[in-house]
Amino acid sequence: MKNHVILRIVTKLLIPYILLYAFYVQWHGDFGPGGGFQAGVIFAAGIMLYGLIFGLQAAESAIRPRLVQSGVALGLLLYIGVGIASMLLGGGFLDYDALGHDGQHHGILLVETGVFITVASVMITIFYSFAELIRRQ
Amino acid sequence: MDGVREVLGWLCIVPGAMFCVIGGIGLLRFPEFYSRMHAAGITDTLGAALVLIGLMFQSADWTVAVKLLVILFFLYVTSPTAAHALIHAAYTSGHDPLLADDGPPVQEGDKP
Amino acid sequence: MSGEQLIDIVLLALLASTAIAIARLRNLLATAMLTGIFSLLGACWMLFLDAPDVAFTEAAVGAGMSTILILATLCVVNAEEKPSRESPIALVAVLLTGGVLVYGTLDMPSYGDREAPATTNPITRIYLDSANAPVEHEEGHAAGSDPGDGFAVGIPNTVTTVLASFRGYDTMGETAVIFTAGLGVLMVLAGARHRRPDPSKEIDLKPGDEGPSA
Amino acid sequence: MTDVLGLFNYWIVIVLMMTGFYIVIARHNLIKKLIGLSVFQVSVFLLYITIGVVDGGTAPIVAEGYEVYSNPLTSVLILTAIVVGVATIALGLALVVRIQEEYGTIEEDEIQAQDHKA
Repeated sequence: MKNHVILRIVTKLLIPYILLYAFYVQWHGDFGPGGGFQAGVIFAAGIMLYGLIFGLQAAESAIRPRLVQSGVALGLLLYIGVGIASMLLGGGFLDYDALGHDGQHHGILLVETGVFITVASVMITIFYSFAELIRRQ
Repeated sequence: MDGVREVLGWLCIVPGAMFCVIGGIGLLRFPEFYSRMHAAGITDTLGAALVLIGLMFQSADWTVAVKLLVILFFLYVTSPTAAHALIHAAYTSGHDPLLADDGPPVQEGDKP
Repeated sequence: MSGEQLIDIVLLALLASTAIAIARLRNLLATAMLTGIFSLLGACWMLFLDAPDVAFTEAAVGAGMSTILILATLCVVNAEEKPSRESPIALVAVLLTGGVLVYGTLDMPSYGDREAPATTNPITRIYLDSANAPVEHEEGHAAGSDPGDGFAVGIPNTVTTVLASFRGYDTMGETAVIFTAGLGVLMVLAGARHRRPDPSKEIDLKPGDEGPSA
Repeated sequence: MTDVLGLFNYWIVIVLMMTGFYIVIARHNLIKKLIGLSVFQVSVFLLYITIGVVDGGTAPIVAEGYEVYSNPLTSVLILTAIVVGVATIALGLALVVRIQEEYGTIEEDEIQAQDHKA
């Protein structure tokens, strides 16, 4: 994929917008359609596009496989952490009212960020493992 | 003012939809891959762009129009690139185009 | 036959024809592309049915992610589907189940009418009201504890509210499902890295018995 | 006949379901079976969303000036189901890759033949 000049330039132009759009979808999930899952998938699609055009080496140096594999667990940890935090603050497990005055808002945003990290990391690890297989052939 | 925007909107959407139909018919009728890609290109760029511009005229407030503008920009960048990538891949994988002096095309009875 | 029903029928016809094309096609690459188109048409139809969140997910996940995964598998496997004799029993079984299902839908509420039990149920009203009621109640009022007077979350998007706040526990389970799926793929595929690419040289691939692919 | 237009959606959903069901049963290629499974799943999603639709209602995002909303509960169920569906399809495809490595083929009858032989 090295000699596709047009594709390289267009992807260089598009990838920032894709990632920005993923974050917009993530944090706009309360007011418009959107949320953790869609944002995670869009973010992973942006990284995959980068990996496809600029090669697996460039993608793996940009986002380390080690980091992504820890991200898989980190997102779930954040989710359960919010649950435990609301339990420590006196409410029930995952009851966001205990998180302070505007607890529901913060709780939902934190939880959606946890889902975003897990979904994005899982999709990127799956892409890396498939790309690793194709490269080994 | 609204009446004019409404009419302008429909003036853009109807030709846009017509171009999409023409692109679709072209996709079916043309003899081989490269001319079909040309027809598909029409639907992508012109048809979609006209429909989007028409919707922009008819959109209720400014935020919707700006979002449609961003979609138009995105479409204008991606669909020609997609067509380029497709044709480049076809050409490099040895799918040579049907030239004028190649005699009758794949189906009989169709003039090239 | 209002305009909306026309769009509805055209979209459904496209969906059905794509599904039948997927069933009949031999070439796996074309089937992968058709699956992407099928998910995108499903997403368009979901948008037409006033469910933008689900349409968003279906488009991003169905058309985007599963097509990429299937194509990646086809790259690694690059197999071609061999024509095989299809037993007519499968067709008979399918038609039979289809007939029974259609008979089952005869007394379902028709599409979109307002007296359907799903919409007149008070629970739906509570979830909808919970979204726009401003948050003014005092601390410690656990959300969902007494569904009687309804509970205020104050977030306009009801779907995200129900997904993250009322059904937070289920979404946690669902994130755990994605976590395990990612782990599963890693374990299944990471194993391939340690084996030599050439399966014919037989070293104790599986301890004890002789590997089938010798 | 009962109002055909009203129940037309359900019948098309059943057609999609049966096509997916047929692909899973009749086709021998493993990847084709997984694709059949995802067709079946999409039809189930569409069935749930069709139940949740309300005539003249807008998307379940509360805004001024709109009173009738479509049912948010079915959307939430389907959001979860879509993502779980893709997770299972990804795992299935990874297994197909491993099966192809071990058996050298992904046609179900050849795999069974090798199993009986070994």
